[in-house]
Order: sequence, then structure tokens, then C-alpha cells
Amino acid sequence: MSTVEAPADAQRGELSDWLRERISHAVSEFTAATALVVLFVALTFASPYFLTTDNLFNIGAQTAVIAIIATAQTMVIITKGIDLSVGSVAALAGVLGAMVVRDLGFPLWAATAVAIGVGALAGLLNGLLVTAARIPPFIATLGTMSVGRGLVFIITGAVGVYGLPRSFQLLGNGEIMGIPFAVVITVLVAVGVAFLLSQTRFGQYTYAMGSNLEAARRSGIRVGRHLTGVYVLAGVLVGLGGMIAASRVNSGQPNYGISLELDVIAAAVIGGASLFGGQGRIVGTIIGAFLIALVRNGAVLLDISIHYQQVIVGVIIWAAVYFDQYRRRRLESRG
Amino acid sequence: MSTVEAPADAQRGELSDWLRERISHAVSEFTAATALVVLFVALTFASPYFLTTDNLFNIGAQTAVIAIIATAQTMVIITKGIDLSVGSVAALAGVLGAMVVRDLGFPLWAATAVAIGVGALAGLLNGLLVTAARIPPFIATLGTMSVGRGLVFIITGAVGVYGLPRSFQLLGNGEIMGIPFAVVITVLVAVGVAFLLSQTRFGQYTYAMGSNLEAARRSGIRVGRHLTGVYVLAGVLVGLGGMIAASRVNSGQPNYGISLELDVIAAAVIGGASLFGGQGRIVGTIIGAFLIALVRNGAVLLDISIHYQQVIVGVIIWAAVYFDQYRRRRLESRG
Amino acid sequence: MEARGIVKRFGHVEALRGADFTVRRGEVVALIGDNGAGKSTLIKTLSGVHPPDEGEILVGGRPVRFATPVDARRAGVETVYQDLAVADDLSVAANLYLGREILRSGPLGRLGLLDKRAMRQGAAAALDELGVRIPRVTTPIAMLSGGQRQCVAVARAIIWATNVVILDEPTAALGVVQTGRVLDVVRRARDAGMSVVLVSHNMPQVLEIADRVEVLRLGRRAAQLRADEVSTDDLVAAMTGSAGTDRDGR
Amino acid sequence: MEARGIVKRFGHVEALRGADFTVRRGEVVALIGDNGAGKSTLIKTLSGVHPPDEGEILVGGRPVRFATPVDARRAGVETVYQDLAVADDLSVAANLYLGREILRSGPLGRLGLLDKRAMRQGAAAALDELGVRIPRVTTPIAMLSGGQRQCVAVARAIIWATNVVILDEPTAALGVVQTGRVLDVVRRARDAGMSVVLVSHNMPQVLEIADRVEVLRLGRRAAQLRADEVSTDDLVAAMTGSAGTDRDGR
Amino acid sequence: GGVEVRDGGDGATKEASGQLKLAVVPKAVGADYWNTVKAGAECAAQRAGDVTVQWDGVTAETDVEGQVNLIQNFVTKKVDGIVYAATDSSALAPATDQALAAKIPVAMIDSGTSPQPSGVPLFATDNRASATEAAKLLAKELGPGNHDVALVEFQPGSQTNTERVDGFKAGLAQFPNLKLVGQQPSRSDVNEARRVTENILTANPNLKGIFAANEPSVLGAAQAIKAAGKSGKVVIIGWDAAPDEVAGLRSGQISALVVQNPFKMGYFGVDKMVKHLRDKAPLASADTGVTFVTKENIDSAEIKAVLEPSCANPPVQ
Ligand SMILES: Nc1ncnc2c1ncn2[C@@H]1O[C@H](COP(=O)(O)OP(=O)(O)OP(=O)(O)O)[C@@H](O)[C@H]1O
Ligand SMILES: Nc1ncnc2c1ncn2[C@@H]1O[C@H](COP(=O)(O)OP(=O)(O)OP(=O)(O)O)[C@@H](O)[C@H]1O
Ligand SMILES: [Mg+2]
Ligand SMILES: [Mg+2]
Repeated sequence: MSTVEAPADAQRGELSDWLRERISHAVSEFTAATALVVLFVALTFASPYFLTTDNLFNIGAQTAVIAIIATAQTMVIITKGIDLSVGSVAALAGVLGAMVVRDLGFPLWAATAVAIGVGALAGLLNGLLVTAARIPPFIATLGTMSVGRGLVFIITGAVGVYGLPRSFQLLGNGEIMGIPFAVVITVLVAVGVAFLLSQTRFGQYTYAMGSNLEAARRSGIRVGRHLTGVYVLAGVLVGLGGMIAASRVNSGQPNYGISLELDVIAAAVIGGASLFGGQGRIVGTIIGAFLIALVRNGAVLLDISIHYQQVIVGVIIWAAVYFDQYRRRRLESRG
Repeated sequence: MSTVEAPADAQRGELSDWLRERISHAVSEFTAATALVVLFVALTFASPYFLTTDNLFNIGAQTAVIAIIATAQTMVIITKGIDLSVGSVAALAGVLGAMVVRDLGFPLWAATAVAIGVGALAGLLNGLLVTAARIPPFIATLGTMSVGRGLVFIITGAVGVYGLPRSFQLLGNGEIMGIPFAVVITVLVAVGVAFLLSQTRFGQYTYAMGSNLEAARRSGIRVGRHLTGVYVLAGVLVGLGGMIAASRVNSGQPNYGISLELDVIAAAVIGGASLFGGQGRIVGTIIGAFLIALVRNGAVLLDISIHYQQVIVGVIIWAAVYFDQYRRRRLESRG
Repeated sequence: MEARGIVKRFGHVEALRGADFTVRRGEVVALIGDNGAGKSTLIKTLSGVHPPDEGEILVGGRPVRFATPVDARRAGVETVYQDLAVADDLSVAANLYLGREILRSGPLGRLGLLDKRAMRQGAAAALDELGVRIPRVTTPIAMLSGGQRQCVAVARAIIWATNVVILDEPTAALGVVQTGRVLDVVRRARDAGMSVVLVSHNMPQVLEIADRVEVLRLGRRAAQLRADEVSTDDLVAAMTGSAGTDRDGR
Repeated sequence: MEARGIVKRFGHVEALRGADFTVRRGEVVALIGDNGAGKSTLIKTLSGVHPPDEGEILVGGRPVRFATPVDARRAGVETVYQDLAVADDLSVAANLYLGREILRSGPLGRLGLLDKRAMRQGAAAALDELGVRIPRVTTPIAMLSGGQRQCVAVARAIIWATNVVILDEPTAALGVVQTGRVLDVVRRARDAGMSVVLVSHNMPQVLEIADRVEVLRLGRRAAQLRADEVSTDDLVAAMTGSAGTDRDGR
Repeated sequence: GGVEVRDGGDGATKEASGQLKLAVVPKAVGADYWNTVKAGAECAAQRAGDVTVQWDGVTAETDVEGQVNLIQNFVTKKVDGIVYAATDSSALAPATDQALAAKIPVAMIDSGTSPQPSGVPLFATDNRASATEAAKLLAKELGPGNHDVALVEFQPGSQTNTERVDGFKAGLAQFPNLKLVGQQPSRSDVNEARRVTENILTANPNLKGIFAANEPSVLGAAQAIKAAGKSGKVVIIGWDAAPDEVAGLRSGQISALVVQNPFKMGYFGVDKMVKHLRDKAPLASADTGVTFVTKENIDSAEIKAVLEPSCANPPVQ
């Protein structure tokens, strides 16, 4: 390879690189997507009610919150972190969003801003615990989970926040041209974060920190600031998710989101994220979230009891990740 | 350093090495232990009921199950794994242990063997999923958690197993020379596993695999078999723990152990285990388990509501790990 | 020990494209080649880390299958990997004896009880032989300098080898003294009748120690040369393919 | 650039015990020493990875504090670490530009939008200069051979250096050709007025390229020598302290 | 109703007539229902005077072992009396025994233990019978003809849940024209309740009635039915009386609510305990009764007292 050839070569290389990258990504989401399609087709045959606009929109709206919070979780997981506090923080955001409407008469947009602000603050706390206090993410966010839930109960006196105006339901139950508003928000969030991760410097740093934090630090990335930023952004999305959840049931629920973290982590991992950092994509996560949602929806449509549902969900989680791992080993066999 | 000097040198080196190792370990459990002692003294002053034989034995018995299962979790964490299924498996073991007594009239020891067998099987499943199917531990055990809980409900029909003879309570509520039986078992388990980890080849391999699985493999360790062994042994302890828990409440509870995994992981990490593998000791884990238990006990004695308790537990988790990390950085500052 | 027509693919990258390799008893063979030629990959197939996709490995003329490193070790093949493969959290002594721990004598030993003292002493002696200064053998590997780590890995292979020793760039991070000691050890191993495979980019070193040189280029054997008949320039030419050497060399 | 009386402790291990070091503009200084002498540790204090426990660092005669690598980079100090410090999951191109990404021009760029094409082309050109064959610049680093990884790390430092380049055993894993190219680049950097610090255990290489040699032993400067006045044996003697060189050196 | 008559607890054994310290333990903290119990308990404490109520509970009704520990800790603390609701009848029996052995009297509210020691009273409603009654109400609302109905339970495996489900199914068995086409749990989460109800509605377009077995289940089911535009077309029989449930009843979304009298449970628990401690009055069980609230009777004074209990006008006759 001589220097003269290089530019031309780079040009050619670029196109094929681009193609290869696309294909490799497509393959990477292949397993989860295949599972999704198979399940979709199976359900279409198994239940006459499945393939109806109503049901599909229902699934969309039901999954919206999980998908948004799973998106947040994916960002954190890419940095080699984990956020166990999502459930508590979503509850806190939803409850406070509902309280400012009920008690202070805030309009919906302002309440949403409050919820997002609560999420951002919690994210900031998580970020500082991880970066400044150097507490491992699992523990930092486990603490936030416990503290957050305690605060929700203290603030509400352990009673749901009721008596909200009809307008409060807009985020969760409203529609735009027949499409649930929550679905629209989810799409915007997913596309935005996917773009951020794959096309911007912020995204590049996120993957770099998860892949090798020390290398990122030595490369002159301000890892403390940047990692905190990831947690804050994740918190913003969790706050938004919590607000949508509250809006869907038209009340602030102190019990909301218990063990939500397991669902969203499962979605991210089914979608190809690695808990050891550096890997994960939003498309995959969204597919993962819908896969879980379809199983749950299908189980009810087919009147499968919750007990068998749990068994089926477990098996599907195993299967999705097994095939994904298998495919990757075939493709790379890293040794 | 000449070859002639070597033996003498090694002799001398050995004693000081031994001393140093002891001291370094002592320091390593220092933070958690300090926290424990401080809390202990504070509670002694704060509540006249705290420092009574009854209360201390109560705390011991209350913590027994958590401590045993946290011991199991620590082994898994040292291998860079995690076991989310402990709660479900403990419930399954406890429920089946109770059922064979009620329905088949098994004596207590046989029922305990059944419970331990159930745990071992679940451990084997986890181990095979991780080693043979190469599913990451988080996902493998998340699946087992879901499947296990489903099975518990299917087997019991979602109704607790009642109507057990009084003798069933021996494990959980019995005493030996005034000391709760559960405490005795816990001590035996902890000492046994601590010995296994620090003094035997099995323990050496466990740390090696968590530190660098590929290096362990290349060193000729049969990592598949060995890792599976760790999960099985952990399962055995979880089964035992589940049986003690059932015995304590004199019934098989299908809902036992929901989110138990978070408590035991917290205990292990407070005690110095690292979720990135290769590090962790049973002494630390036991201290961590008792730290959490003391907080809960103290909160009741001091009339602190559950909500504030959650906040306090969160803060203590942060603090314990923060100081531990801080101490390690001071000591090693690995860069 | 011999390898024939080894093919190894990683996804769409073909690291080895029908590589051959031979080392006889009591011989030091240097395996050389450009960066990315496939040397480390070849070595990993010889030591059971990467089972080859095609081709066969023969030991003493009989075909063997090394599916795992355990198999290779059982055949007496001991390897120092380029990426070292040590367990960072374990002590120097524990790493040296990893997979071959000394157990207490008697029934306790049969239960798997370690004889830590014996391992500490053995480790200190082995490192001494390589002339490396290491704080204490109970230090975790994570705290060692690059060269110290490499010394531990080399010492480890040397202690255990009985048949074939494979060294993938063993002296890359070593100081002058330590390098000399390693070469001494290699000679002694050869004299004891073992086969030694040495990967190195240091041509003077290769010419000094090796009996034969095998050159790998683009995943294939490009030449087999006798060390006493060639110069550094010949070797470089064979590796880069810039001269005719690779055409007439076998 | 100068370091004075640097002390660095790791727990109870004192890696540096008052080390001094000097490199002037337009000069190649080799830093040599036995394994575990403290070379890498010294270099990490110079590049802000390990802030020293005692002692000071001066750039252009003025004391500076490098609390983080960002500070050192801002002062134009670029480093290749012995343990490489690359992000395994990122592509070769992404690693080369890590922390210094090329952004799109215009407002999109101000939003942080990457110009991936420009980075791919730049990366291909830079690697070409070092003569390394790498499958594609979009390959993740995890898939590269040891030498290829090192090339990426070296290329990365070379692209960005403006003032001081520090290379910790940069050619340890490189082939003959690549090693030659790196030395060429070092010379060019010196000629462009930069300071170059080179850590190496390869004495012939040290004598070939360096203007001056500083010897570190047991965490202290043991000697300062002019490369054209000494032989390999002198260097070894200085490193091991076996001769008087370290006493009269300076 | 704030009862802050605490002092610094000196730890000495108290005269029965002096300051009393009672532990009141719900199955779990964090629902409107248990807060009403708390209000009743505090009301009784205030009226009795010189009584401190320590209110503490686990966070999930499934945490049986946690509750055992909690009761033990209260025994350790030597409170004067324990009033609690057992998360599990069998599992808590030993805990009650421990308290009695330590000479601490126990009163059960809402859910008792089995065996229930003599001398330990139970102030509760009969979940089973009330759920059977709910099935009858549902049948009445739906009228003759064949109808599909569904059940939203809350926590499979918990005892109250089992009782309500069994009771409801026993009631349904008396009406062959009602067919149970779906049964899913809400895990006491409104969002989850809404989700499963939506899916049940999709799978059963002819669904005519739902029985939702606790507060979050009712709220979620009502949300789902409203969102599906089926308000009024699907009959909901609910349980409990959170503000939004009452609002739903008024607006016609919910047909009837099975309302217990948690205030009375808390009130009786503390009141009878205090009388026992101070006057040696024997402790005897009492049924606190349920009320079936419909749009018609919702504004009656008697129902109002149950729905909006206050210490000024306690529903404890
Ligand atoms: N992070 C660390 N923690 C503890 N000790 C360390 C650490 N890094 C280095 N050391 C110790 O400091 C000493 C010097 O190490 P350093 O890496 O600087 O040596 P070096 O001169 O670069 O050696 P080499 O030529 O082998 O690379 C060694 O004894 C090593 O054990
Ligand atoms: N695990 C892997 N996954 C994908 N590609 C790999 C992997 N290991 C090696 N390769 C590729 O195979 C080729 C040969 O690599 P190998 O490590 O064998 O080279 P080498 O001859 O040892 O080079 P060096 O002298 O730099 O160590 C390289 O192009 C490398 O990119
Ligand atoms: Mg190599
Ligand atoms: Mg070094």
C-alpha cells in the first residue's frame, strides 16, 4: 500500500466500510429482530385480536415508558455502568409532577419540566457518586434507589396523588393524528439518543469510557464531567418516563416502578448491550423492549396465566441472548 | 539477591509476608467493621433494648438467611458473575421442602436435603447456562429468577404451604444451648466457605477465573466445570437458606425472597467484593449483612419509620462503599 | 511437533491461510514475520487456545487434537503468550502455580488444601533465576511493571515445560540482564532435549539463539532457513517479501 | 521539560525516590533502566496520569502542575504508554482521534456531529506512514495483533504531538520495518524542534537514535550520559550499578 | 390525626395506668387503605390519652419474613401491646406466640393468624364472604343472559389475594351465565393493572364485567376501560375506596365498591388494647363489617362516615 494510492483507496474503502458497518449492525440486531418478527407472526395466527390497530397502539403506549427508560439505561450500560434507581426516580418524578399540578396548579408543561428536573437531579447525584465519590455504579444507584423510594413515601405520606385535571392525561393518553402521543415521544427519544450515540462526539466518548475508562482519561477526555453528563441525560429520560407513566394512570403512584430496573436492563441486554461496557445500540434496546411487551401482551390475549408467563419470559430472555452470543461467536470468535 | 541467599530470604520473607497479608486483609475489612462497631455502640447508647441477649440473638437469627445467601452470592461475584435468581430459588427450595413434609411426610432432614437438592439443580442450571450456553451471568440468572418464580406459583397454585408440624420450625426457630440454631448454621457455612476460598485450590481457581477467565483457561483450569461448580455450591447454600427461611415462618411462601438479590449483593459489596470479579471475602460479606440488619433493627428500636429507614439504608450503603474505595485508593492508587 | 496446512479465520479475516510449521526435539526454532503475519495466531493453535478451522497438528508424528489448552499442556506444551494471560488480582506466587498448585501432603491435600509456603518459596527461587527484582511474591500482579509481569509469565512456562516451550515475544519488555537470562534458559531447555519455539522481532537475537528460522508471511510459511547461513537482511527480506528469498526458500 | 526530585509511592512500594529528569527542545533523550526501575512511573508523572507525591515538574523553566492527562496534553505533551491504553471496542480510526475528534464544519459541527469520513481517511494515511498493514480502519482494536495495536498507539501520539513526545517502549512489539519507520518519525520530530523521550531496553537502538541517555535505577537518576561517548556495556553497567559509571556519571 | 404524646421513653417498665406505647403494624405501608387504619389507630390513641402509637411496617405485603422480624423487634423493644395485620396467617403465628410469651398482649386487625391463640382478638372483615358478595353484585348489575367477565387480582400467593379470588370464584359458581374469561394480576401497580386490563379487553371484545380486587387494580382497570371508550359498557365491581375510586363511582365508571372499614380496625385495635391494659377488659374479636357502596347510597350519612372517616365522627359504632 503506497502513500499515493491511499486517498483513492480510502474512498473505495469508505463505501465498502460503510456498507459493511451497516450490514454488521443489521446482523447484530438480527437475532432480537428475528425473535420479534417470529413472535409477531405467531401471535397474528394465534389470536384474531392481535393484529388490530387498537391492540398495536395499545402495545405501543404500554411499552412507551419502558422503552424510554430502557433507552436511558442503555446509555448508562454502554459506559460500563448500571442504573438500579430508575424505578424509584421515575416514581419520584411522576409523584412530584402530579403534586405540582394538584397543589400548585402548574400547567402540564411546567409539571413535565419539574419531573424532568427531578430526574436530572437524581442523575446528577448518581453521576457525582460514581465520578466524584468513586462509588461503583451498582452501589451508587442501589443507594439512590433506596433513598429515592424512601423520599417518595415521605413526600406523599404513602398515599397516591389523586384529583388531577383531565389535561394531566395528555402525555400518556393523548393522541396526535390517531397515534398515541406516548408513542410519538418514544420515537423521538429513541431516534434522538441513537443519533447522539452514533453520530456525535458525546456518543463516541460514551462508548470509549465504557470500553476503557483509563484510556479515555489518558486521551484527554474529561471523564468525570462526561460520565456525569451521561447519568444526567439518563435521569432526564427517566423523569420524562415517570411523568408519562403518571399521566397514563392520571395519578402519582408512590409504588410505581418497583423492579422496573430488571425489565429495562433485560431489554437493553436482549438488544445486544453488554454489561461489561462499550457495546449497545438503541435500536436493539427498543426491539428488546417490544419483545418483552409482545410476550406479555400475547400471554394475556391467549389467556396464559401470569405463572406460565413468567416461565415463558425467562425462557425467551435466555433464548434471545443465547442466539445473539452464538451469532457473535461465529462472527468474531475473539478467543 | 543471589541464589544462595534465597532460601533464608524466603523464610524471613514468609513471616513478614504472612503478617503483611493478615494486616492488609484486616485493613480491607476495616471500613465495614468500623461502621459496624460504631453503629453497635451508638445503638447501645440510643436504645436500652438493644444490648440484650434476646435482641442480639434475634438479630442473629434474622440475619442468618441473608448471611448464608450473601455468602453464596459472594462466591459467584468473585468469579465476575452475579446471581439474580437467589430469591426465586430460595422460595422454590423452601416451598418444596415444606411440601414434601406436608404431603409425603418426609422427616425434617430429608426435606432439608430436598431443598438443598433443588438449590443445587438451580445452580447447575445457572452454571450450564453461563458456561455451556455462554449466556452472561446477569441474563442467565435473570431468566432463572423469572422461571423459578413461575414454577413456585405453578407448583403451589399460588397458595402458601401450610399445616406443617411443629418440628418443621427446628432449623429456623430452634436453639442449641441457648444459641439459635440458624446462627450456628450460619457460622458453620461462613467459616467453611471462607476456608474453601482462602485455603484450597477450589478457592484459588475461583479468584483466578474472576480475575482473568482467559488466563485461567490457558493455565489449564477446566473453567467450564469449575465455574459450574461454583454456581452449584452457591445453589446449595441458597437452597439451605430457603429452607431455613421457610422453617422460620413455618410455611412455604411462594412470594419469599422478592428482591432478596439486591440485599445480598449489597452485603457482599459493602464487605469489599467487586462486581468486576477477582475480589471479595466472606468475613466482609458477613459484616456487610450484619450492618444492614443492624440498621433495620436499630430503626425499629428507635422508632424510625420504614420510609426514613430506606433513606438511611441507602446512605449507609453509599458511605460504607465510599470509605472502602477511599481506603483502597489511598493504599494502592493503582492508576 | 508439526503443523500442516493450518487455516484460521476470524469472521471475514483469514489470519492463517494454510500455514505449515515444524520444530524437532532439542531444537530452537525462531518464528518470525511482519506485524499481523499470523505468528501469535499460529502459536495459539499449537497450544490449544484456538482450535484451527482446517489443517492438522502432529506430535511425535501422530496427529493430535488440541481442543483446549488442557490438552496441549497434557502433551507437555507450555506457552508464554504475547498478551501474557496472567490473573491481575492474584499474587505472583499464585500466578506461577496457577493450574498446578502445590497441595499439602496427606489427606488434607487430597481435599485441595494449598501449601502456600512451598509455593512462595518455589516462586521466589524461580524469579531469582531470571534475575528480576520483584517486591514480594505475595504482591498482586496488577502492581508490577511491564517487564516484571513478563518475567512472571516466562518463569511460569519454564518451570512447567517438559516437551515443547513456546515463547511469543518473551523478551519484548525485558531489560538487558533479564533478556540474557531468558536466552540462557532457552539454551538449557534445548540442551535438555526440549523443543523451543521463539517468536521475536529482534533479528540479532534470533540469529544468536535459533538453530532454524521459519518465516511467516500473510498467514503462510514463506521460508525455512538455517540460522547459521543467513544474515539479518536475508531475514527481513523474507519477512517483507521484498527479495526473492521467499521464492526459493522452500 | 524537567522533573526534579519526584517521589511516587504506591502503598508501601516507593516506585520513585526523588527522580530527576531533563529533556531539552530538539533533543531525543533515552530513558533507560532495569525492569521495575520506575521508568513507566516517571513517564506517567510527566504526562499527568499519576500526580507525583513530591517534587516538581517544569516546562520551559516554569513549574507546572499536571493533575490530569488533560493538563499535560494542553501543554503539548503526547504520550505512548507501555500498556497502550486503547479502547478495545472502538475502531482503529476512532482510537486515533479519541479526544480530538474531527467535527463537521458549520453549525452541525458545533453540536458535536462527527466527520467520520475525514477521520477514516486521516487514520488510513497515518498508519500508512508507519508501514503497518491493518485490515480496515473500521476494525475494532480488539481484533488487531500485538504489533498492530502498538502501531495505532504510536501513530496516535505522533499525529498530535506539538511539543514533547514521550514513547514508553514504542517498538517492543513492532516488526523490523515498522521499527525503522518509528525511528524515522522520531528523528523528524526532533528536527521539527520537538523534544522526544524514548524508553527502551534495546541498547543498540538507544545508541542509534538518542542524543542523550538518562539512566534510572531504583527510582533515582543513576547517570546522565552522551550517546556518542558511550557503549552498550557502559549503559548496562549504569543500569545494573555493577560498575562505577553511576558514581561518576553527571 | 396527629398523636404526638410521646416522651423520651425511659425504658422502665410502666404502670398499666400510665403512658402506654403500642406498636401498630400494617401488612405494608404505602396504600390509602393502611393509612386509614393508621388514622383509626391514632384516633383511638388520642381519645384514650397518654398513648403513643408506633406505626411501622414492611414495604411489600409479600415480605412475610420482614414482618416476622419486625414483630420480633417490637417484642425486644418491650412495647406495651402489639396490634398488627398478619401478612401470612401461618407464618406469623410463632411471632404472636413470642409476644405472648414475653407478656405482651396482641390484637390482630384485618388478617389474623392460624392458629389464632385464645385471648388474641381479630378485628377484621371476612374477605372471602365479601368477595362472594361482590360476585353477586356483578351478576345483578349484568342481569340475565350470558356474559364474559374478568378478574384483576393483585398479588398471587398473598393470603388476602387468595381469599378474595377464591371468594369471588365461589360466588361466580352460583351464576352459570357468567363466564370467567381472564384472570391477571396487577402486582398492586396501577400501570400494570391498566396494561393487563387493556390486553384482556383486546382479547375479549365482548367482556361485560370486571372484578378488581384492590385499590390499584380498580384504578388501572377503570383507566383501561375509559381509554378503550367502553365506560359504562363494562361493569366494574371494585374493592376499597380511594378518592379516585369514589370519583369513578360517582361518574358511573365503577358500578359498586366493596368497602371495608379500615378506620374501625385501627380504632378497635388500639381502643380495645388500651382498655385491656388499663382496665383488664378481656379482648374479644369483632367483625368490622363491609359496606357495598353504589351510586345510589353513596351520599347517605352512614356511608359518608365510612368513606371519609374522621376522628370527629368515627365510624366505629
Ligand atoms: N500501580 C502500581 N501499584 C503498585 N506498585 C506499582 C504500580 N506501578 C508500578 N509499581 C511498582 O513500581 C516499580 C516501578 O514500576 P515501573 O512500571 O515504573 O517500572 P519500569 O521501569 O517501567 O519497568 P519495565 O522496564 O519493566 O517497564 C515496580 O516495582 C512496580 O512494582
Ligand atoms: N481475535 C481476533 N479477531 C479478529 N482478528 C484477529 C484476531 N486475532 C488476530 N486477528 C487478525 O489476524 C491477523 C494476525 O494476527 P496475529 O496476532 O497472529 O499477528 P502476529 O504475527 O502475532 O503479529 P505481531 O507481530 O504484531 O504480534 C491480524 O491481521 C489480526 O488483525
Ligand atoms: Mg503476535
Ligand atoms: Mg515500564
